[in-house]
Amino acid sequence: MSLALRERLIFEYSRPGRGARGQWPEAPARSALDALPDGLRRQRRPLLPEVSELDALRHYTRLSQLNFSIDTHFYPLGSCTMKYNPRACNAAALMPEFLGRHPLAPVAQGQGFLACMYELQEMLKAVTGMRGVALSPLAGAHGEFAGVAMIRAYHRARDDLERDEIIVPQAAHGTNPATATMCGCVAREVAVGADGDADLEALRAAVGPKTAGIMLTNPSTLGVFERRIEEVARIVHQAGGLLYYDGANLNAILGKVRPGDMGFDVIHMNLHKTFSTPHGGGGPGAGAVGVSARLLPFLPLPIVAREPAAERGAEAPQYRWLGERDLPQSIGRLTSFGGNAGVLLRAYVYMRMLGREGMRRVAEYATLNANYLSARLQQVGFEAAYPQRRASHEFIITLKRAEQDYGVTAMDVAKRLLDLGFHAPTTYFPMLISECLLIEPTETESKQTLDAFVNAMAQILREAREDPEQLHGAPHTLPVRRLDDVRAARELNLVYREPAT
Amino acid sequence: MSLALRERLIFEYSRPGRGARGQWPEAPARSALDALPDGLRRQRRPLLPEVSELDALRHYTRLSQLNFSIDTHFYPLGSCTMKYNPRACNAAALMPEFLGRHPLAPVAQGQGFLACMYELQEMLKAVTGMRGVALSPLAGAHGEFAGVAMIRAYHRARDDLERDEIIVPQAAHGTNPATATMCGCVAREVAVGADGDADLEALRAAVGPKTAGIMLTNPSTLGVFERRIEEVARIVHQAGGLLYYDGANLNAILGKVRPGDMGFDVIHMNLHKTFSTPHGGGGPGAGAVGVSARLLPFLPLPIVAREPAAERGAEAPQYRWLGERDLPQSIGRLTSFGGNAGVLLRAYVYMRMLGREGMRRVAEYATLNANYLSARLQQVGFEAAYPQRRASHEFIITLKRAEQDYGVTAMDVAKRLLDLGFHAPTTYFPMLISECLLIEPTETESKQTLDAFVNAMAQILREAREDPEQLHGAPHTLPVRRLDDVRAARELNLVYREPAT
Amino acid sequence: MPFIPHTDDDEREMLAAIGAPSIEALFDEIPPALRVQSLDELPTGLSEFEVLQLMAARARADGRPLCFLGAGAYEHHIPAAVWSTITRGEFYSAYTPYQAEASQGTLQSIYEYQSMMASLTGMQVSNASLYDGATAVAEGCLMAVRANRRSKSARILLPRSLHPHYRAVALTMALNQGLIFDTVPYARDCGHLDLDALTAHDGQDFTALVIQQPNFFGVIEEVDALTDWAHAREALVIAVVNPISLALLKPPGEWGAKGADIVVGEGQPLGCPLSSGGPYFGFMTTRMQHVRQMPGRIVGATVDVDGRPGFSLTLQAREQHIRRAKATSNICTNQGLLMMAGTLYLALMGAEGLERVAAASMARTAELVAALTVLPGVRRMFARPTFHEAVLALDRPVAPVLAALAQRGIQGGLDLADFYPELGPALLLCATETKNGADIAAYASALTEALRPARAA
Amino acid sequence: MPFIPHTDDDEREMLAAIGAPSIEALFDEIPPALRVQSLDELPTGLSEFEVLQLMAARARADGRPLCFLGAGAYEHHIPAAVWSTITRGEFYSAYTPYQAEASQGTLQSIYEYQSMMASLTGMQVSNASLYDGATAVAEGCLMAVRANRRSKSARILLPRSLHPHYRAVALTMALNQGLIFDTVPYARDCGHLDLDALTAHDGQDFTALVIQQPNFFGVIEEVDALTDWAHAREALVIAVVNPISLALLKPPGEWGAKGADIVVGEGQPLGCPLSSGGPYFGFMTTRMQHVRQMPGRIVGATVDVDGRPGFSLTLQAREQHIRRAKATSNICTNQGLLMMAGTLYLALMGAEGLERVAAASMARTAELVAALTVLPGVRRMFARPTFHEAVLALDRPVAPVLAALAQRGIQGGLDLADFYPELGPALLLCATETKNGADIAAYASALTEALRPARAA
Ligand SMILES: Cc1ncc(COP(=O)(O)O)c(C=O)c1O
Ligand SMILES: Cc1ncc(COP(=O)(O)O)c(C=O)c1O
Repeated sequence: MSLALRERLIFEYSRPGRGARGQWPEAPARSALDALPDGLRRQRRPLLPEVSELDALRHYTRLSQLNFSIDTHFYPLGSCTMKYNPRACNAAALMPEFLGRHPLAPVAQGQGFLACMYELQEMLKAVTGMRGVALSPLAGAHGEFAGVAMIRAYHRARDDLERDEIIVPQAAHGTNPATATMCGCVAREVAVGADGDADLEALRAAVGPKTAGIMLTNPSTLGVFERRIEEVARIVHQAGGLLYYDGANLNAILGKVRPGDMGFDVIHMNLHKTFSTPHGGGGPGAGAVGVSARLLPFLPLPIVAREPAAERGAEAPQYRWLGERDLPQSIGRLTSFGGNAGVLLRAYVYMRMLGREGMRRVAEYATLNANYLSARLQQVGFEAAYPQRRASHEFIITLKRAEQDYGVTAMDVAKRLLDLGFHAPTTYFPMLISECLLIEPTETESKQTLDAFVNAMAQILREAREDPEQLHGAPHTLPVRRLDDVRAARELNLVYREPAT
Repeated sequence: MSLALRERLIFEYSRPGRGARGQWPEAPARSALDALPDGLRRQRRPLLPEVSELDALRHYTRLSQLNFSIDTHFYPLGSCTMKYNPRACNAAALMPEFLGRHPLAPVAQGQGFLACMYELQEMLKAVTGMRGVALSPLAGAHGEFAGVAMIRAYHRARDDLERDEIIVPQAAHGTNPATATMCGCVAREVAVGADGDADLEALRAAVGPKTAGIMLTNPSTLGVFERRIEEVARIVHQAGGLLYYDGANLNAILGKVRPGDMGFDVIHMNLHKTFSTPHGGGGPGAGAVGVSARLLPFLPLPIVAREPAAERGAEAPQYRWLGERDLPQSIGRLTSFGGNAGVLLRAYVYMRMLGREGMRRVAEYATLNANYLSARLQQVGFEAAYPQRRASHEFIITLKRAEQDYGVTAMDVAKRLLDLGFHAPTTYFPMLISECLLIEPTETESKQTLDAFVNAMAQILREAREDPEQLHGAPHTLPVRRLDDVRAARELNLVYREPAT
Repeated sequence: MPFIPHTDDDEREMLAAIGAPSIEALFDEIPPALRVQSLDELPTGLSEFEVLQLMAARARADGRPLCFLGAGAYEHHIPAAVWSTITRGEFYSAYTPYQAEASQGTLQSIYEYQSMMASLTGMQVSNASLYDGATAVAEGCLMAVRANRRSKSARILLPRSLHPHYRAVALTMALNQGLIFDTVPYARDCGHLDLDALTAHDGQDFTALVIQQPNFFGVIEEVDALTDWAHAREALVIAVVNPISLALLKPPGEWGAKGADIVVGEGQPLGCPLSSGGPYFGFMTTRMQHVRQMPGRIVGATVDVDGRPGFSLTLQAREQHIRRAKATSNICTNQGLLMMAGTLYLALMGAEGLERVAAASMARTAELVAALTVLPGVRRMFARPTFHEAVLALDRPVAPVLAALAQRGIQGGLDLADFYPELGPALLLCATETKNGADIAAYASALTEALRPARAA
Repeated sequence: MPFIPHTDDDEREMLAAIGAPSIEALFDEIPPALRVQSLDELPTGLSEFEVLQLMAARARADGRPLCFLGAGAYEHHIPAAVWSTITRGEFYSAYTPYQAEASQGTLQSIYEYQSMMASLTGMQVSNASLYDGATAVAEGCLMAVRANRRSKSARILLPRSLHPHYRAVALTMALNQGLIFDTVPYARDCGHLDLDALTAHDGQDFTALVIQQPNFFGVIEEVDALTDWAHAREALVIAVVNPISLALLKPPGEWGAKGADIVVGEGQPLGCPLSSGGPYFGFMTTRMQHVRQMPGRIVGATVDVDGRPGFSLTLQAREQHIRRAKATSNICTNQGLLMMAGTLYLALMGAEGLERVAAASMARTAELVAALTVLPGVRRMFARPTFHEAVLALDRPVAPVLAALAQRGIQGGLDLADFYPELGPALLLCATETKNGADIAAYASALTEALRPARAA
């Protein structure tokens, strides 16, 4: 599609009386609606598009082409683990029997599905070193909620009622403090040391009788491994708090080191990152949680249990959902049904394809790619935030100097990258590094792609010196140039309105 | 994807040792190949890409975005009936049981599939008014071959051995004369009258004892209905020839008038046009043939027969393939197996969705759209080739005047349309109209889309007057501008070669 | 290494550029004691072919029974164009549209979705989806507490006839923030929320009343009176609605004199397959005055530096990545792709198509109820009008009856014994437009069979 | 009107613009007597939901038996990425790439396909597909007659061990042009094409020799000697090959001293599902010197007016739309989308993956043959090495045995009785990489069962 042409709104294709009639069922006899009380009926039709099937399909196909995506672009978005989403996972999840299965269907008509869920729980336990896993949380932040709620339930069960502080490092992802609040806690930020590791003094000062727990990810969002993690665990545990592992960065350590072994009590996993389910332009995800022994009783509902064949005197094992009766201390239910089953199936397929051997290779090549990219970018003149450290699966470039010397910001670089055919890295996160780009190449990108990215970055640095306007004005070749966000927020235009006629 | 960036060749992503290993089976023991005679083994590996799954998928996804298609653009390609390809048809054809069925599977394990094929034959008979239908030809031209071969077989069976001339009107599609040659006949062109109808005098002069038959499409490729078709049929039949109907234009008359009723003896249908199976960037198609009673014995193999339940003393009717024993006079087999089954299934689903009521509406709205577009284009200053005639489902605009006045050709207009977001109409066909555009909007496009096309054409006419260079240089916004076809043919570069290292 | 493209040469060159002797060396900052020794609990890797064979066998084992279950997840026809479009890589494999210029496809789609949902619910603004119906109810309650400055109690009235899972999730998600939930009973004979039952709360400070329309039993509530009652007491109204039903039923924006304040619900009926419970999407709409209290992403229309129209995320100061501990919610990843499914579904159905789906579903359920209640021992539980679900009272425990139906390939509905023991043997069932006369007859005859042996015994 | 977007207003305005009173009036040039009176033979229209239910029921009826059939169509694993990519609308719903600037995606893909096929077959040029394997053989014969100016006879030597359907199609498609086909017998004991059998043609003027490798029986031919024999007699060699086998077998371009002249075959094994016989694609490659005699489309690399590289259809003067009656063939629409499937398949497999598929298929068939030939009454028919198909000789008629296997969910192979009655009871079977040890054991045990009753009787 020629980018010069704007794609209209679906409503602009609409004409009264038009419609994708092949999709509509027969209208039942009018009398079928007699039972509806008059006063409760809808009087005016909603403003929905009236378009042909072709117009709808063409419209959304054209819109799709305006997006960058993994399938079309290198997408080194730090903290987001934008790796290849294998098509096999999608094919399996879209099998008609899986799609057609009702969430409340009897377990007898779901042994195939439940077997996958049970095995997924077991595999996640194995890779995290935790003792129990629940699959129902619907995204990372939802898993965080489950985790912190379990921490609270744990303290409450011990009558330790004052503990309502959650410690989060400055560099933490926004969902961490927000989750603390959602759980009725106070988020308490602690400083990070100059080397990227925790500032143990600050931590010791922060913990105390009000400490419910600490939320960490390791490697941290600074892209480095917290070397004194065992010490951190000791400090927090000694103060009576629990350790929460934000699994967004699990890709970095898969099969290499396990949160359970580092001393964490609870973890959420972003299956839509580490286990490569697609991000769908914003979701869905799946934020399975894993726990150590002491939190087992508090896991959210439901969970899949396996009753071995022998126990039941049956031929095959039987899988079933555990509910309140099985887990009376559970924090309870977090979802309408059992979780994002379709996402879980995709993650299950992905893990089965990786298998034991593939698991650690994920971490190895994700780390190799990040360190290579970091080394090469430094060679061509960029400044790493932590040059003395190993990169994990991601690393930070800071444009402080470019900003000072040429007035070129991280945002300028990001937008210019779009012109050059690369999705931008994460910008301005973590907040404590100024003018930063958080870059996560993932293990599924080839050296050639990384080299092309380095070339683009080198070109941008040249442009920063020679033609900074080029950068301030970027992007130049996309469907739109930089958007007026201030106007968007000030003159709120959030829904289409029919033009007055 | 930014159009400024060229997509490399898949080979340029290749690196020795890379590969989509998840797709590969385990390598069997080396000894498994011991049976292969040494001298017959391959010594050097073929030059196939060695790429990751992501690189392959990304490459072809990016390439896809360089195409225009129905799903993204209005595509008024005359003679090609580029209408909406309903997704339901694809969904049905891709059901795993249909995909997995082997062509030589026993008919007992194919009653579902064969029932669809039988009913498709019957529906095609009903809409064409023919007495028998065979589904195996794989495209229109292949159906033409079957048709002319049947005509030859018919004459041969009557010992009428001299008849080896096939009459084709000047305006005929290239496949018509080419088919005549394929069948060992001589193609004899006859002139068309000034009003677009056949020149009956010329026809009378052309027919004779060597006439095997005539190939026509009605409405003709000039976009008008041959009004004296009954007279044409009489002339040819009286001369001992048979009438062949090129069904490429069946969309124009579906449910309105039937080739069988017009006096045709044989017809091929382009299911990939009239019955909306996708064109796939060049194919596949399906060129089912229908015949009148006298050609029934000669139909190509195989054909699906239905044995009613009663006859077999069974519960359900039984479907089976007819072969040589059933049809000893058949022209024989045209395909490896039974035809483009997946295409036939799509056409079947489409026809079932249209049903009796939908069939004639196809012709009605295809015709309405063509006449509307023709009228509007004439209003804005274009010249119709046959302004005094009703358009059928398509019509011809001639740019003779624009060429004379501004030096702007049909090709210029076509290329400029691409810039404006429309696929070009068919250009320079039929050959007897100079500087022509053959425009077929199809019934699935809305008035708003047609109006937008008229606006684009009006803009082009303005540009022709004011800025013809704009047109000669078009397209300006596509991945490439006009290509050097002379160089392509002179310095043949037909395959990738590894750069010398 | 199914998805890793590195060749031996690549690896060597990359290590050289880094200046590391081996990949292993890149992990040298990790304390050796912590390193994983073995992953033997994990199975070995499968090829794509092997895993797809395994999954096909598992899927086959679950079969495709005839499903008359509803209870919050509904089997509707999903146009083939919906999933073939949204699984296009550009939608499927994109991230959240933070880089607006590279995400206009997703952003414009969200804007269109917001427009459709706002109009469908009769409200002014919509977010870009929440996790699911249950969490949308919970977020609605939390939002009401923020939005209703007049109330100090953080007390929410939850009907007992609200989906039991939604009640449970509201408790899990809001108790830690100190919300108080009071349960409002339903009328035992008619299944609806009786105004009389609310009088117990007259004079009390409460923040919001939740109204599910139709309620969990499929019963249609007197939403006007309920809304006016709550508004008269300065409480907000949180409407929980089935989006398909809104083709026929008065939209929450028109409930009572002033309309509901917050509208939430389960988006699944709009183009999302049943899929064992997810992914679905929760929706939320509200009035403009409350927009800054709304959780979740919102897209706004704006212009670029050249004045060209475009779309971007807006009001991000409500969100965790900007406001952190002070955000309206911790939600980050939402259910974007399912929201896309809903958008395509609504675009293809339009108002008239949606009306037909709603009416046909209602008619089918009425036919089903009529066909089953002629059987002895089977009667309708509640006297009030229902939409496309109904509760039947049986003369014996429901579980064995459902088991007998399952034997015949029929999922006959939901046994309410666990959720509403006070009802006695009660069966919640549903027939959407996907069920035809033959399906209903099959159910009736299977139920006849299922009831017979017990009768004989 | 499922796919027609016209509203009543549209229709009225359009007719006004045309100046016609009604749509009916637009058909006023058609003689009234010819107008269709009724279409009652056609069923009434179905909604998408109804038609998909119908199709699902029909598909279910056909089931998914375990398939050991080959005989020209082979069940291989198809990576999920293949069809999800080629059914993207931009490939799926585009026309033939006549407008090069708007079709670079398809054109570049074809160029890549040509490159892969040329290399796989060891030739210099490839076209962009023909209809299927059988028509490719027929077109190959017609092309040979055009290309071999030394021969006047238009006589082609066709082995009897060539796929019987290919022989039949060659006859149908070439007889009208006066080609003569001589059948060459195979060696009864070994199933191969014996040089001795060819001596009958020594001294004769013939245009080309067709060699299928492996032949219909799966037997590997002595292609070097055969090729040299034909070339020594100034005839061309038309190779008919299974593309998967070329991962292991010498490519036709290297047969004998000079290599085959024209290579054709069935592309189905490369990413195309069995699908009851189509759509598949035929491939054809040749030497540069014959390119102008080749039928079908060809894409060339070139540059645009700005010097940017691009692709376009080339050598179109061979084709019907330019050359009409003098074209090399009447082919127009080909099997483009399937060629795309082949391209993606080859890109994902690469040389090593293809080698593995070939080797695993060969190994599996060997295992299957070994497992079956231990049964009494079952033996190998031919002594020569085979690729991934083999003929078994049974001690009783094959048809009832196959029927008994079908009862057990196994498609056991092809009964050769109709095609090669001279062989006696003969069964052609195949196991590709998609069959594992359990599948082979299942076949062996079913065959044991199937053979038992007759033995007892
Ligand atoms: C470090 C970190 N933690 C938590 C999250 C939240 O995960 P989700 O977006 O799935 O809610 C993210 C992802 O954005 C993340 O990067
Ligand atoms: C009038 C006409 N006849 C015949 C054909 C040949 O059909 P096919 O391309 O399916 O071989 C076409 C299509 O290109 C056509 O337009």
